[in-house]
Amino acid sequence: MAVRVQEADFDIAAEMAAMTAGRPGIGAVVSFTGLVRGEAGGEPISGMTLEHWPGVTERALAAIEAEARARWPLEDVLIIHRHGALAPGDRIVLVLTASAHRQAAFAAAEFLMDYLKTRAPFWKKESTPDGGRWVDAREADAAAAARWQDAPARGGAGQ
Amino acid sequence: MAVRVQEADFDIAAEMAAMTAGRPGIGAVVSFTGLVRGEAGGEPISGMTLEHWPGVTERALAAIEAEARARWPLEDVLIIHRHGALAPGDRIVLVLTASAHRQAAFAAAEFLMDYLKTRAPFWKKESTPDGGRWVDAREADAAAAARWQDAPARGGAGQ
Amino acid sequence: MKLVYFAWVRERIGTASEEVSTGARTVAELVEDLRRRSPGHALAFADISALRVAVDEEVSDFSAPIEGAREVAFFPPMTGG
Amino acid sequence: MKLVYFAWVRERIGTASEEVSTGARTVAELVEDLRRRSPGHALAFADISALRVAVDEEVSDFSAPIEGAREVAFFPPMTGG
Repeated sequence: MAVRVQEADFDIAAEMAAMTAGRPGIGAVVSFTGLVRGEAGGEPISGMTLEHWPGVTERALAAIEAEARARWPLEDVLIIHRHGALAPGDRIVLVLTASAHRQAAFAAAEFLMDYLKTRAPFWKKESTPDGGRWVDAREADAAAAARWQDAPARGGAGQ
Repeated sequence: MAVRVQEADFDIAAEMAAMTAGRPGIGAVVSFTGLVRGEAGGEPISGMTLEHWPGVTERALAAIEAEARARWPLEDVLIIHRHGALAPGDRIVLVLTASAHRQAAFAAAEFLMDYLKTRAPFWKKESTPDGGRWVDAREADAAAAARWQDAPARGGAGQ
Repeated sequence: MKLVYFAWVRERIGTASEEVSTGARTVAELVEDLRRRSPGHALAFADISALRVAVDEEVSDFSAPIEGAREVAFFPPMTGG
Repeated sequence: MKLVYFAWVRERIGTASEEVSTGARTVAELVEDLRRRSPGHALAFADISALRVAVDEEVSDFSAPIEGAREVAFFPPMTGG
């Protein structure tokens, strides 16, 4: 179990090195990094504030990680999610999945992101020229999360 | 176009920082890192040698990258593939995909890996206690590559 | 009972948490009570289809019973990742 | 015509490339010629279903014509990534 909710930035290379060191069974590592974009809906964004629910957020991330581990043969998983004030280009979230083969690592990383979008208690407020604006949940994210509910786990063929 | 075939190792954090610097449209970066595993089929592996076809390999990777860019709205793509002698735990390949939203970045990274497995002129020889052994192409990899041939590109909803 | 608010619910009500005494038996009845507390509460709870609720830190729905609950949280749909 | 070999094809034949003169009109006819060149060649080309071929650096099949080709490459299926 590796789940961290923090204000600080993270170092993807250091996290990946720590995850894979001394683990000869790992043949594939997939990462997802989410960044604050500089615009949304055609409007410039000068920053973003991420609110979360301390304690409950960590438990939600741990539950999402446990579900990924139950679905795919993963050697390791890491979720780091930042909160607080962020600027365009800043990293928001890191998901790392390690497996013997690439399919499990890819599928689990996508699953984790889809569930993070809809099941982890974070709320985003963007700063725009017109003031602050809470980011609405997206129908597309709900649909992306829903597709896992009747999807069987994919296997571990390939690298 | 960013395709590199090299003996040297690579630094994923440096490559990702170079890719995303000054690109406010990037909201999602997916990486795939392939590592030399320490065992295969239950047997220990003491190393791997990657043979390639200089010149032709680079053109094959560039063609694979161009196909990914034609299929998905990507802000940037990087493929680094090593050749020569590698030890267990060493990095073999890096694929980075950057997009406004996560779906395109994930789909393109999976596509690139499936095509790299079957359409880039590399050949792997593993060192085992019984001597060297050329790695056979996998039926599962051919099937994974084939699934893209009639799959429509997925869109760019979500992060 | 402790009430906890996040994001624009917190902003509209003007506080991140408050203690209330209520005779409400369900979340929906609690919302009816809360709407009368202040104009900010009325605005926050104007459209409950835009809200989500958690009872004792478990996501629930508005018909859920709250008898014996220590804490009820209200917030917009989550937008992590 | 230049012939180029990779992986176990190269190892069985014992060289990474060689020049040959051939009257073969297709890859398949070239393979028939090559099988007679040495025991190593015979071993390398024993089962062409295990082999892939490229004519002038383009992946082709064994029925492809080779008239005018500068280079033919033989190798096992690729295993990149």
